[in-house]
Parts: sequence; structure tokens; C-alpha cells
Amino acid sequence: MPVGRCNEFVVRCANVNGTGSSSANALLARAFYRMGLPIAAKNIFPSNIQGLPTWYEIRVSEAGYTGRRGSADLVVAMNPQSFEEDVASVCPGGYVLYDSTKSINTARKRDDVTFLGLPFMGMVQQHTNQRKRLLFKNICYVGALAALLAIDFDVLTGLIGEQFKGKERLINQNVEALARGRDAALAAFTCPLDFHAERRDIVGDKILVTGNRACALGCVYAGATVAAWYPITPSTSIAEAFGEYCARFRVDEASGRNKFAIVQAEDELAAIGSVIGAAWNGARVFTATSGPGLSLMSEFLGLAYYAEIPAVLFDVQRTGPSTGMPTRTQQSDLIAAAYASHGDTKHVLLFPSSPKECFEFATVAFDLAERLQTPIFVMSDLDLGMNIWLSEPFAWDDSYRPDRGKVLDYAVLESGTSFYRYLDVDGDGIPYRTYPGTHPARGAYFTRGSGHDKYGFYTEDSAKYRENVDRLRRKFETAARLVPEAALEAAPGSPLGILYFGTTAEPMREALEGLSQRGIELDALRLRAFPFTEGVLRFIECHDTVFVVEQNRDAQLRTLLLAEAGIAPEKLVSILHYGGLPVTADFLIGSILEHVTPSMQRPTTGAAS
Amino acid sequence: MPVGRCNEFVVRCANVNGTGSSSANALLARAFYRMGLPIAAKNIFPSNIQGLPTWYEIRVSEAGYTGRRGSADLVVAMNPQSFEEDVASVCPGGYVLYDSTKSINTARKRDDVTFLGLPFMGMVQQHTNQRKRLLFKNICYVGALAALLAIDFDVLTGLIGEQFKGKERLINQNVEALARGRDAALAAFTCPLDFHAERRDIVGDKILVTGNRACALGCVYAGATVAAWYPITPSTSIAEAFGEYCARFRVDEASGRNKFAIVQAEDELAAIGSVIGAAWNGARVFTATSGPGLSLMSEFLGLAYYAEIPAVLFDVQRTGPSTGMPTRTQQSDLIAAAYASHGDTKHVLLFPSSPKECFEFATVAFDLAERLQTPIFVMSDLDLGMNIWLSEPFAWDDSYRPDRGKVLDYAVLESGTSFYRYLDVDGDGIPYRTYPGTHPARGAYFTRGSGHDKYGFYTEDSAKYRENVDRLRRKFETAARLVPEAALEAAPGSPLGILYFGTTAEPMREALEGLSQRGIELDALRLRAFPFTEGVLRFIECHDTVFVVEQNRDAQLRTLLLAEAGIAPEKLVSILHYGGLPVTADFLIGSILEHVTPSMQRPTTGAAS
Amino acid sequence: MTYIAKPAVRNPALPKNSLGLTRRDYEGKISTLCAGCGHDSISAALIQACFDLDLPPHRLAKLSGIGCSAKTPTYFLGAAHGFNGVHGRMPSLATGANLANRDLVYIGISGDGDTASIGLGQFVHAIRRGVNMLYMVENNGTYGLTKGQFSATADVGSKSKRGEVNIYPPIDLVRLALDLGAGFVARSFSGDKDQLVPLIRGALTYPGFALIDCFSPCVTFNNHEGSTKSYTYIRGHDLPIVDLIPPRQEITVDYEPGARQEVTLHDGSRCVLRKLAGDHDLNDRAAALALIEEHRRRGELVTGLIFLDPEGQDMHMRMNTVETPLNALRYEALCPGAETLASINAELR
Amino acid sequence: MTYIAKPAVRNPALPKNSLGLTRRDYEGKISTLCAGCGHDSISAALIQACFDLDLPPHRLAKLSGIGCSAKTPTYFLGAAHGFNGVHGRMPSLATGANLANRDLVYIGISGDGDTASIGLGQFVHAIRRGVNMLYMVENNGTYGLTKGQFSATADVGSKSKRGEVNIYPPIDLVRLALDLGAGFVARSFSGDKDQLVPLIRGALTYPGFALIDCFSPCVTFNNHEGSTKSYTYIRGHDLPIVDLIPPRQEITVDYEPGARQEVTLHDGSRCVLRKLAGDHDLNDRAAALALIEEHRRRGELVTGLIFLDPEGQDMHMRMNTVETPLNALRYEALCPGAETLASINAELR
Ligand SMILES: Cc1ncc(C[n+]2csc(CCOP(=O)(O)OP(=O)(O)O)c2C)c(N)n1
Ligand SMILES: Cc1ncc(C[n+]2csc(CCOP(=O)(O)OP(=O)(O)O)c2C)c(N)n1
Ligand code: SF4
Ligand code: SF4
Ligand SMILES: [Mg+2]
Ligand SMILES: [Mg+2]
Repeated sequence: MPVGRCNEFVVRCANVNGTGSSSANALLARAFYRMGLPIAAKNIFPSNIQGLPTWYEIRVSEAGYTGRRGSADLVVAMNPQSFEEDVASVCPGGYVLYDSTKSINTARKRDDVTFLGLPFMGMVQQHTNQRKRLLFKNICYVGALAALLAIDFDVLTGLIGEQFKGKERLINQNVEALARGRDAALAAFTCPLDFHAERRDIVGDKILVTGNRACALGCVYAGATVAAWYPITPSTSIAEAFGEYCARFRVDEASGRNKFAIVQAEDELAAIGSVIGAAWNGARVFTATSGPGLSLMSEFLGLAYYAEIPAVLFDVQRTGPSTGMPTRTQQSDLIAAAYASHGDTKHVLLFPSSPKECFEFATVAFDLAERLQTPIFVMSDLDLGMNIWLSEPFAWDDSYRPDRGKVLDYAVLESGTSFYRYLDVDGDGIPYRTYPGTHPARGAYFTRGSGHDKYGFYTEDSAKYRENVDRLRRKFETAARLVPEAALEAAPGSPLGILYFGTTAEPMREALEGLSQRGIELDALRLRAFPFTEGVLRFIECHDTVFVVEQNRDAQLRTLLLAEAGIAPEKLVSILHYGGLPVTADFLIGSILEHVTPSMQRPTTGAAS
Repeated sequence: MPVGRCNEFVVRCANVNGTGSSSANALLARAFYRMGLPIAAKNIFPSNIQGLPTWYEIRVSEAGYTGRRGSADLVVAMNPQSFEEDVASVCPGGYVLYDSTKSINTARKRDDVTFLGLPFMGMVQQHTNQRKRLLFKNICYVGALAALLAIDFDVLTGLIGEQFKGKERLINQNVEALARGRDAALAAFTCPLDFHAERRDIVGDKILVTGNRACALGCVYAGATVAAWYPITPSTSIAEAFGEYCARFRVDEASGRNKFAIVQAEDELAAIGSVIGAAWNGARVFTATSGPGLSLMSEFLGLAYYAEIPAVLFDVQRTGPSTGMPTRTQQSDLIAAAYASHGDTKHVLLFPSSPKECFEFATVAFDLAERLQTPIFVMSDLDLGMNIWLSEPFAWDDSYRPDRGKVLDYAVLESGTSFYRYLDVDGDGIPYRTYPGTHPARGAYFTRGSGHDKYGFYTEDSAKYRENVDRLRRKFETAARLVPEAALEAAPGSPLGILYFGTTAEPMREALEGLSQRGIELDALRLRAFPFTEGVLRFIECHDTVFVVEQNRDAQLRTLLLAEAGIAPEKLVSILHYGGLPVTADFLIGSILEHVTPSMQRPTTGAAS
Repeated sequence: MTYIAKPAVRNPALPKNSLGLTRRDYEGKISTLCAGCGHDSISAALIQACFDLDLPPHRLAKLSGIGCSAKTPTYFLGAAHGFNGVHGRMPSLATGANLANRDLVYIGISGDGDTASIGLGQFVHAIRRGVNMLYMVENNGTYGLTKGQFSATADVGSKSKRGEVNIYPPIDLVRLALDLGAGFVARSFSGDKDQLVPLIRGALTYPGFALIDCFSPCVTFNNHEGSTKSYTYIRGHDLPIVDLIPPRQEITVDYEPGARQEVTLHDGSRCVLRKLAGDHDLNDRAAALALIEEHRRRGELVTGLIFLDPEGQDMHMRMNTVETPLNALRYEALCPGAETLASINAELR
Repeated sequence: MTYIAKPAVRNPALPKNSLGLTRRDYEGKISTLCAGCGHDSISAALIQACFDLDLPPHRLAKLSGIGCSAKTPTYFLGAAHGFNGVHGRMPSLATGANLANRDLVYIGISGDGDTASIGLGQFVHAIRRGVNMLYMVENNGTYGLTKGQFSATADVGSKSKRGEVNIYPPIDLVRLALDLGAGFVARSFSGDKDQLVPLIRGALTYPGFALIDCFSPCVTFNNHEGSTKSYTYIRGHDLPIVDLIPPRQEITVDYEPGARQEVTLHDGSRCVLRKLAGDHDLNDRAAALALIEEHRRRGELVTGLIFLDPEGQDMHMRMNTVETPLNALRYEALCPGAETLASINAELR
């Protein structure tokens, strides 16, 4: 076997949705992981419930590249509808595993790939129940792959055992189906294939988890008690996982009653309204949504900005504009979020790039929201949110206590401290607040989205109005000092820099190595927040050219950089990926190569940190 | 009388709203205009209905400066509540006319202004009806001003006669009140004052009209048949005036039935939804709104952008963020409009700066909307929309026919021309469309905000998706060639340029002259549309420094220039006015002087056109 | 959903209506809904009703929001223009479309999430205005497309596929429509073609707002945990939620007017329908409300035409608009011209 | 509205409630509404009711949307926190606020535009959830703050100050609330203090959603062209719309339960109120609907407590939340801790 092919391959399962394939594919993915191998799994599914083509790509990469690769070494072509297209997606020299129960049109076949037919449907004929046939057919192909790719059979049976714990009959039926598939493959083909899996111990204590689940768990740990949301792909599973965790960890043992409240609102306007109402009233509260929901929230977000209400939003971005492609990924809500609402508004955004960061940024978001008294947007995307990722395990410091920000409690009010809602006492642009009901005689104020002066009183006076919105601008400057600093991911000391964020991070790691092999070195900065930190500005300053990579058509991050950071436009070169599929290292390498000229790569004059 | 004080002054009437003052003040303003004098009138009113301070500033300017001046030469202080503040607003050497019926606290008086007391309340005691007393008291002060400012009495009585035509009793009572005021003033003071009015013939055939009325009339002339709106200050009077004109000019004589339909929707989401539905179905249709409504429309605007539906919106901007100051002006919805909605969206904006342009841009907006098949935003503001302006009369060319854009009708479809909804047949990025119900067998298509290919079919395919959104980007480039070119308002050939739009135009004209007198010359370009035209880009290119003047805090136009036009940030110097009152020439001059250094004003090297 | 293309050749033996069209001319694209989804039965009924009524397919316009239900306009009347808008806002699109051209026949398709949650305000106001349209709610008590959350029409106590229990009382769209003055109010069941087709015919010919609240089971998410027929039971409770959706037969019923019919849903749960015999006073709103209430107490869901206002006013009647569709008025009939403008200028001096 | 400041010294002779507070302690800032506006009477009634109930003012929270009505929370209970949100979205703010702290008393103030138009969906869903609050609609049939457009509760055929005639039927919020399961449903009239104050007391103590749809005449825009008492008549029809608003007296009534009372509005138009005597079956929703309908046919607007559900469930009961307000739970009681996280990590391997 050629070096580098062991534990470096992509399997792509092509199925029809609603046929039970996703659990089979998840089993497969997890099996590689349990063999100690880094994986990336991308579920590419249609915006319907049953009967349309769906793909599941599993990349196994001993080198640890867990971005999407794009092409496939082996395609499991279970969907006659997309067969031709699926065959076309195999790398030359690759394989197609297909169901040979019914004869297949050989005209569709390619010469440069090997076709491996097994009668999967035939293998499950003993089940009279049609549902079971559908299900176990999928398990059979997992079994066949076990043989072809040398997947440890015990790992598979172990996973089945965990999944169906206590249901012996189901375990036996599944294991039997696995064995059938495996045995058929062993009988029919030379197993394993030239590329296949070999046990390693690379993943350590890493976990496999979706970004959405991580966000939800982060909210539990941050002490969120209220959530208000409206279902929308790909954000739904944040609220749902939050509900699950709350049901497990937040029910009062004595009374059996809930220490949380989750409202599935009637729409996104109501969801954000309830978030604002609860936040005003002193709860940690969040919502999760995607583009269309964000648009609907704009008016309320302006209120939260101007009346200074902490609110946490998870925007799991999908392909826009409008309904767009709801099951495809993009990073295209940056401007809609950063400047949400009419009038002069600016919002704080966080950009997690891994489940670990999703978990951590939940706490960061609540702390920032309450510290800054403003909405905080955690900008995730479908790829991060809905796909499982190999992630560092979540970590927690039990000494953490929430930063509830500048809130005056009964004791302080009672002591006679003067309180005016919008007064900049500390010079950081952040005023003090009180929760409703705190003190009988002091601390009450009237919150409004209409003109108010620094004392919190209604005004239509120009100077008082200006004084207040100027303070809000200063508060935004404070925000730039409080948000997470960008992460310098590579610093070979190149005159060329590259700036990116979110789900571009994984493929970028791979791309940087690939470019380096081609002799192109780039200093790489991973953005983690808006407004831009000192670090981001310095990074751009220190480089002659900075590539700005984003997953949208209109270079929205670049727009923010130009507008907010006063950067010369010719310095920022856009790399844009916006087809809706996760970006690949190949794409990044190709795009950067198109732009890099020899003259750009002048000898390094000093370390660009 | 010192030269320049005749026909150059500001009268400021300070009243309580709901006391009948606005008709008295309008009478006063119109009287100067009828004397052939250019005027500017600014109504500064509170966001309530009755009982709060309200001001009406009338500037008379023989020089033709019809921007707001700010200070006042004479204050009519009828509101005890704001008396002190009103006295403070008089220029040194100016006058305060007040009601001396009740004695006034002399401690509040200033030494450098002259107090003119007349017992206005006392003058109307003969009316037993309280309402009449309130009303005629106001007419009395107009009479007094007639004496003090040498207003032609016949002009006043003429206006009264027109207003109450056929109601002799009312005419007599009003004229009597006028006369009482005048006679009292003549008896008590040396009339006229050093500054006063003198008949001229400067206004020619100019008219006095609000921008909102002009927009409404423009919609009538453009052939709009449907309007859907939701009341919101300061846009309401567009829909209301449209209704008035339709009732006059659009009722079918034979049947008495309406050739128009106006829906007061249940909210702005429904308003824009109905606009999109009607536009899809081939009607010329519009909505009018302000910031909060615009925010609520964002989701739908993304649909209109992506599904390519013509829609015309008038955004009469007010002071944001959130509810903000609804009766104050601002130009702060630029970003909210230009990038309305999530995902990659860009919209076309028009910036009228006078009622005449409001009228004309209505037609331009409909033609562009249908030509480009996209929403067009006419960005007006409270100052333009609700105040009366001296404007060139409206003009109309009867040969105008609407540009309905690329619509295939029955005949074309019948002829067998192939039709695919989103195909770029002409290379300008603009596809063809058909109206529902056109042809039994050809031309039907399915409109959707979800992924679609160039043929109009549903897709989740990356390449097809990209092909379509790339065409949309090209269409936006076409838009830049079709929108109104910016207007070069001054071209002394300076290295310094100034860029502005909308209601900044009038005070800018005055400011440019003022600066010129101080030896500072600026080339001045008035922007009329977004995306930016060639002319705008060339203008910026040709100047070393370009001041960008806007009425918002966050330099939103500058953001658009940086993001869309690739301009070096240090070239664009922001002048920002955002207190909610109309910008004044003094403010502009002051702000520019702060920025202009001698070195900026290098000798002219060539004509910057 | 099936991916076998429909035969392109036409069967000359298919019955034709008075326009010379066959049922096929009223069809649309192949459905991508789950096999057995009630929504597909409704599409079939719409096709049948339009065929029966001899409606020229291109003179209809189909509008919808977002959801499985909202996808269906692609699956019928392919010769008509369709508009799949944004979630919950179909009523305003339909209002605008209708304003522009009163001559087309409007079919609005919505789901219970689309109508009773996000779109409730628009639904109510379309009724209030009397937009002349068929407003069809494909009501399954769940959010199909987003995978089984409760909608506002779900019964209290019903259990979702994720095992959650609905704690809020349902909104009855029929009662709401009656209360708000809808002119034509009916309830039906997707599987009852005999009842549904005539109701659609009635709604399409009614000159005002016509609601059909059509119970339309979701084979995938109308799935009660407790049911032994549910596949969650078979798979052992812990698989991903939407994983396997076995193709199912649509549920159909065939029973007499006046009769009571128990329907067993895909998951084994039951509901009781009562088909109105047409012997109640169709024109009395209060009586209609009482009727619903009476049967509700007996645990029955009344189906059929519940109310019809013979005097109902549609939006255009109220607005007194001209007969000619507004989108067909010639520009010359709309522009007051330069001369009038001169007099308007004069008024402004 | 008056700009004379209230005397700062307290009158020791003012009656005190059991908290030792006087009525003045329940007051707010001076109103900026038109003199005689019905909304001010409602504020006065709210002040009286809270005083009567001995409610600690700071344990109430006031929320509103946008409109003249929505301004009023500034004019009562100055010691309570208030939130003047965005137009039509008070119900969601109140829902969230209530979720965070179930221990405060919530007063939501809305207008008929705020509730019946832009806010209709939120209104309905707050009822459906059973948010524990007083929801007061200050219903004048018009958009006061934007100067007199019709709201969705205006009668068909009524004429606006601009001379337009309303062509759409009104939405009856009481009927809607009954239909949607509100627990406490009442209608009243701003000028009927004797009726309104006890109703507010009842609503504030009711443990669930309580609606008071309060007819509240707008002195400025409830103005029928035809009325000889209207000042439009006096000024001769062609002045700017909102120019002179003569100060007026609020309209008050004083009549017995069970009685009928004709009210003459500021413009001379009339309406007939029927005060419920409390002898109807308060707990029967269907009967309540029938009662309203019966009086409507007689041209009477029924006022009083129309329905009360003694078993009504509020949102927190449905959600089974702990007694302690969620905003008062200690962080230690909320965070599962590092150890649990380790086991969660283990599940994810
Ligand atoms: C603004 C917005 N929010 C949320 C969604 C996500 N979404 C799509 S369909 C749907 C609900 C569909 O339920 P229903 O209307 O009952 O239709 P069904 O699928 O059950 O037929 C939701 C919430 C969306 N598309 N747009
Ligand atoms: C989103 C939005 N749209 C429109 C408005 C303008 N607006 C302010 S108050 C109001 C209507 C108020 O009517 P109502 O609720 O009946 O209150 P009232 O003034 O009659 O008491 C409107 C439309 C707004 N503030 N926000
Ligand atoms: S999920 Fe339910 S509603 Fe959607 S297509 Fe499938 S069966 Fe129909
Ligand atoms: S306009 Fe009407 S509702 Fe508003 S304050 Fe005046 S009287 Fe009251
Ligand atoms: Mg549904
Ligand atoms: Mg009102």
C-alpha cells in the first residue's frame, strides 16, 4: 500500500433521505473515530423530509485534516436517482460500492474506477417488515465497508451494543446485518482495499460533537435560565439540545420542577421580544436562529442596542439570500448582524470555529452581553452547527462566576448611591442598571426605545440625544477591548497575511501546510470577534497584503474591515467561497495561488506578530 | 436699516401644540412667499398630540437661502413652558414678541434683546367660545407681525379669503383678529422693525410644497395603481396625499369606481408583502415607511431581491435608532436599506433633495424597479418630507410612457420565444419575466425565495446557485449605469471635493458661498443614487480630499463608499450631523473649517469635473 | 415521492372537461413530500376540483408560505404562476396580488405553523379585508419541514416524536375565521376526497374569502410515542429523529354525510370526524360556532361546509375598484397629464 | 396635559393603605396626552386599584408598545420599572419578563392599533400561553399618535377626521380572547371609574391572563364629520387636521349594574353601554359569547366582567417552573459543574 493512503481517504455515502441511512452513516463515522483516527463528517442533505438525494462524507485523516476534502475515494452509491453523479464524484482509481440486487446500467460506469457490487437488498430479504429491510440494508453496507476498509469489527459491534443497550434482539439483528455485509465483501473482493483504516491513538481525549450541541451546553453552563426561539434550520438543534440538557440537569430534585423555561415562540419577532423582556428582568436568556429569523428580529435588535438590554443570539448561518438553501452553509449574515436595525446601530459578533469554542463563547457571550448591556451575536454556521466535529473536550473551571455587569442591587441602592440609567460613571461608556422590583423607593427607571437623556428621561433635545448616542459609540470602543482577541494560527513571518474565521479554520490549517509545501508562506490570523481588536489591526498593518477569506459572495467581512478599521482597500484581497458546501483546502490553495505573485513574497524583514 | 437685513431674517414662533398655531404659522409663511420672497419653513414638533412645546421657524431670505439658519431674529414666545429657552434662542439685538395679558417674570428677560409685549389673550376676550379665543389669539400675533415686519396686509387678507372661501363670517372674524394685532403693534411699537419684509419678485413660478406630497403626486403620475402602507411618522402623508390625489384624478367618471387601491395594512410586514404580491402580478405599487418599518420589512426585501420583484419604497427617515425621535430628521437608514436582509443582498437607493426631485424620482423609481426587477428605495427624510419647501414647479412630459422592463406578453409568448425566468439573455444580468395569467401554455413559472437555477427551477446545486447569484451581482453593476448621475453643483476646480445628498443640499449651497467668501473653494457633488455611478467615482478620484457630509452618527455613506468603491479611507473626511434638527450652513461651514488646513488647498492643477 | 418521471405521452382516452383539458393538464411537478403525506392528497383534490370547474389553469395563481405544505403549489397546476414566499406571509402576498388583478383565481396554501403561529396576524387581516381567495390550511398539528415541533393547532397533551408533551391549548382556525367574518368556512380531511373536492369547488367559486381548514396527517411526525405501530417503538427509542421514514399509504375515508367516522392515523392514534349533512343553517355564524362547540364536547371534529355568507363582501367590492384589473389599466387612463399638473402647481402657490 | 408641576410636599391628611402609602405614591409623571383623553382616566383607575390592593408599587412592572396608550405607563406607578418597547410587541416582552420573574405583577398597556393590527399575533399567543398579566387595551378605534387613521376595531362606516369612511368590519378583542381561552375577560369604559377600578383589581389578582378591553375615547380623532358639536364643523372643514385641540373634560358615566347607558362622545356621536349585573354565568365561555352577540344585536356594548375561568392555568403552571423566580436562582443551582461535564464529554466519545 502506498504510503499516505492508509488512514487518508474519503468515503461518501449517497442515499435517499428518510431511509434510515443517517444512523448507519453515523455508526460508520464513529467507528473510525473509535479506532483512534481523526475524522470529519459532512452531512449534505436536502431541504425536504423524505425521498431526495442526501450524502454523507466521511474523511479519515491520520494527518489530522478535518476540513472537507471534497472528492471521494470510495462512494457507496445507494441512490439510483443520483447514481451517475455519484459515480462521477469518485477520484480516478477509486471505488464505487453499489447494490447489485437489481442489475445496473453499465453504460453509466467509468473505466478508471472499480465497481464493487453486492446484493444488499437481497441480503435483508429475510425481514418481512419493509422498514427493517430498509434499515438493515444500510447496516449491511457498513458491514461491507468494515471488510473493505479494515474497520475493527469489535468497534462496530461495540457501538451497536451501546446504542441499543438492553435491547438484545435489536443488537443481534444489527450485528447480524453487519456480519452479512462483511462476509459478502470478504467473499467477493480482495479486502481490504489499498487505502483503509489502521488503528492509531491520535484522537486522544477528543470528542465528536456538533457545534449546536456545544452552544446549548455552553448556555447551560453559563447559567441561562430562559430561552425563546422559533424553529429554523440549521439552528433548531441548539434550542432542542438545551431542552435536553435542562431536563437532565436543571430539574429541581425535591419538587420535580424546572429551573428553566423554554418558549417556542410564535415567530422570531416574539422570540427576540421575549429574550429582551427576560433580559431586562435579569435573567440570562438567549435565542437561536438563522438568516430569515435574524431579518425579522431587526427592529427589536435596534431597541436592545439603544435601550441597552443584554441579549444573546446564536445565528447559525445558512445559504442566503431569502430562504436560499436552508440546508447549505454560508457566512453571509455578517452585515445583517453587525448593523442590524435602522438608524445608527452596531453590534458585537463572536465567531467560534469549533465546538469547543461554541461551548466557551456561550459563556463569553453572556458575560459580554451583561457587561456591555447590548446584544451579542454568536455567528455559527450550518457546517459547524449541524455536522459532528472532532473537538477538544469541553473544559470547565468550577470557580467561574457569571459577570452580571453593572447591576445595582438592593444593598447598594439602599446605601444611597445615586442611580441614573444612562450615565457614564466609569468613563467606559457603560452605564448602570437595576432589575425591576429591586428596591421600594430607588432604582426604578423607564426603559424606552425613544429619545432619552443620560439620566434616562425622555428627550427630544438634540444635545442630550447626541450625548447619549456618542456614549454608545464609546461603549462600542470598550467592546473592542473586551471581546476575544484573534488567534494567530501561523506566523512564519511572511509579508503576506491571511485573515479568516469560523469554519474556514480547519481547511485553512490544511491549506497553509499545502501552500507551505509549494513554498508559499502566510501569516495566519483567525478572527474571533467584531468589533476588531487591536491585534487584528496590528496584524493587517504589519503585512503588505492580507487575504480575507469568507464564505459569502459580497466580501462582508472585508466591508466591515474597510468601514470600521480604515484599511486601504488594495491591501485586502478577498477569497470568497459561497456555493453552500463547506470550503475545502483545495479551494483555498487554488484561490490563493491565483493571487500570489512572486513580487508579493519579498524576503521576510522581521517577525510579523 | 442696515443693508442685508431687509428680507433676511428668521422668525421663530414658539407655541403649544394642539392650540391652532400651525395654521396661523402657515399663513405667516405663505404671506412672505406671496410677497415674492424665498422662504424656508421648519416645523419642529414633539412626538405627541397636544400640550407640548412646538416651534415653527420661518426664514425669509432674499438671497434665496432656504436651508435652516438656526438662530432667530424675532421669537414669538407664546408658550410659557418654553419661554426661557425661547428667549435664549434670539440673536443679540433681536426681539421677543410675547403675550403680556398676564405679567411676565422680568428676571427671565435679557438685556440684549427687545421685548415686545402685547395682550393677545386680552384682544380676543369678546369671543365667548374658548376654541375661538385660542385660534384668534394666534391670528392676532400674525397681525402684529404684519406691522412689525411690514407684511403686506392685503396678502394676508387674500390668503384668509382663499382659505375660508364662501364662509364670510369666518373670513371677517379672522381679518378682524389680524387687524387687532396689527393695530396694537402699530400703536405700541415703532413699526416696522429694522429688519422686515419688502415685496420682491424673486420666487417666480416656484411652488411651496412638502416632499411627501411631491412623492405622492409622483406616484400618481408614474401610474402607480396600488399602495400598501402602515402609518408611521414622518412617512404617513405620502400615502394620505396619494389617496387624496387618487380620489381627485383616478375615479372613473362613468362608474364612479376607483382606478386605484390603497391598503392600510396591519403592519409593515404586510405592507411590503402586498407590494411584492402586487408587483409580481404586474401592478405599479409602492409603500412608504420610516426606519422601524424598514427594519420589519427586511426579510421580505431579501425575497424581493432574490426572486427579483420590482418594489418601490419611500423611506422617510427619522432620528434613530429604534423609535428614536420620530419627529426629528436624520439620514441614518442608508446601511439598513442598502444591505437590507440577511445573506448577500444589495439594493438600489435614490436620494432626492427637493420636492421637485421627489416628484421626479417617483417615476425614476418605478421605471428602475421594473427595468431592474428589484426593490428601489427612495430615501427621503423628515425635513424634506414634512416641511414645506420652495421648489421649482413640477413639470411633466405627456409623451412619457412607463418603462415596464423586460416583460413578455401574450404575443411574444405565442410567437414561440423561449422563456426562462432567470436567464441572462442580454448580458446585462436582467432576466425576463411574465405576468401571471398571460398565456395558457407558455410563460408560467414558479417564483421562490429558495435556491433556483437560471431556468427558474428549484436547486440546491452549488454551481447553479452561484451562477444565479453572480448574475445578480452583474445586475447590480447594470444598476450603477441606470441610476441618476450625481449632480455637480459647484466646480471651482479645487483639490478639495465635497459629497453630500438629500436635505443637506440647500444649506450646502449657502455654506459653499460662505466658505468661498472665506477663501475656501470646494468642488461639490450631490449624490443622487446608490450604487455609485461612474461620475461619483471619477469625482473622488480627481480630488485629494473629499468631505462626505451626512446626517447620521456612523458615517454610513462613507461606509458604502469604502465598501463598494474601493476608496482609500484617508481620502474621505466625514462631516456628521445627527442631532435630529435640519443641518445649517453655519454648522457646515464650521465643520469644514475645522478640517481644512492650508496645505490641503494646493493651487488648482486642472479642472476637476 | 417517486423519482420515476411521468410519461410524457398523453393518453387520448383520458376524460376531458369542457375546455378540452384532461386532469393531467392540471397537474404539476412530481411531489417531493413523504410518501403518504396528507398534503399530496390535497393537491390531488385541488387538481380534481379545478378540472371539474373547467378553470383555465393559467388563470389561477398559487401562493404559499414556507413549509412542507407550502411546497405543494409546485405539485399542482403547473400551467399557473406560483409564488412560494416567506414563512407565514402568504396572506399579504395574496392580498397584493389580488389587488393588482382581481380577475385571476387565487389559491393560497398554508400550513398550521405558517398560519396559526408566524402568520396569524396576516391570516386574520386577510379575512377581515375579505380577500377573494381559497385559503387552504394543510393542518397537521406539527411543523413538518423543521421536523416535528408542535404547532399552535396541536392538542394539549399530544406527544411529539421527540417525546415532548404539548402544554398549550390549540387554536381552532375555523372558529377564528367564523369570529372574524370569513364568508366561506369549511373543515375537511385530506383523505376524504368525496368531501374535499366539492368543498374546494365551492371555495373557488365563492366570491370572497374562503377558508378550508384541512386536517392532513403528517406520516412522519404525527407519531405518538405510546403507539405500538410507531416505528420509534420498533427502533428502540434512540435513533436520530428523522432517520427512517417508511413509505406509507395515505389515509382515506369514505363515509356518508351526517355520519361519524373514526380515523386511525399512521401511528395508531385515532380521531373522530363528523360529516355535516348540510341540514344546519349555513348562514348563521353564531349557530355555526355553537355547532362546533356541541360536537367538540362530544369529542367530534365537525367536517364539511360550516358557514357561508351569501352577502359576503370581497375586498374589491369594499374598495369600490373598477372592474378592469388594475394591472390592465392603460397608462393613459392613469396619468392626469401635464395640464392638470399645471393646475396642481397653481394650487401650491 | 398641564405643565404646572405637582406640589412636592405631601399632604399628611391623604388616606393611606395598609402599606402606609397614599394614592400619590402610586402616581407617575404628569401626562402629556390631550386634555380629556380617555387614557388618562384609565391611568387614574390603575392608580386607584393598585392603591386599593395595597400592592407595593415597585413589585409591579409596566410594559407597553407604541402609541398614545403606550405612553401612559409613564403616568402611573412611578416607583415601578417600565418598558416602552416597540409597536405591537408588548406581549412578547411581557412573556419574557414574566418568565424571568414570576413574582412581579405585570401590567401591559396597549392600544387598539398596537393590539388588533401589528400586534395581533403576539396578543393571541400571549393569551394561548396564559401569561399572568393584566392586558389593558385602551381602545379608541383609531391610531391616536399617528393622527387618526382607523384601527381594526373601528366600526364599519365610521368616518375619520380626514373624512374617510371605514370599510372593514371591526375585530372584537373580547370575543377573540374568549375564543382563545383567556382566563379573565372584561370590557369597560374609561369614564366609568366605578366599574373599571374593581375590574382592574380583579384582573391584577387573577392568576393568569386577564384582558380588559377598555373603550377610551380619543378627544382629538374620535370626531365625526357630521356632528354639529365637532370643531371641524366650527372651523369650516379645511384646516390642517391636527391643529387645534381644545382642552376638554373627560367623559364620565355613573350608572347601575344591569342598566343601560347612552354616552355622548366629544363629537356628539353616541354609543350605548350595558353594564353586566354579574348575574350571568361567569364561567361559561360559550354563554359569554352568546351574551355579547345578543346585546350586539340590540346595539349595546356589554361592559363588565364577561368571563372568568376559575381553573385557568398560567404559563408557569403549564411549564412546571420552580417557585423561585428564575432570575433569582443562584448560579450554583444552575451550573452542572466540571464533574458532570467530564461525563458529558465521555458520552461524546
Ligand atoms: C422566518 C422563518 N422562520 C422559520 C422558518 C423555518 N420553517 C420552515 S417551515 C416551518 C414550519 C412549517 O410548519 P407548517 O406551516 O405547519 O408546515 P408543514 O411543514 O407542517 O406542512 C418553519 C418554522 C422559516 N423558513 N422562516
Ligand atoms: C413599526 C412601527 N410602525 C409604525 C409606528 C407608528 N405608530 C406609532 S403609534 C401607532 C398607532 C397607535 O395606535 P394605537 O395603538 O391605537 O394607540 P393610540 O395612539 O390610539 O392610543 C403607530 C402606527 C411605529 N412606531 N412603529
Ligand atoms: S414531514 Fe410530514 S408534512 Fe412534511 S412531507 Fe413528510 S409527511 Fe408531509
Ligand atoms: S390623540 Fe387621542 S388618544 Fe392620543 S392623547 Fe390625544 S385624545 Fe388621547
Ligand atoms: Mg404543519
Ligand atoms: Mg388607538
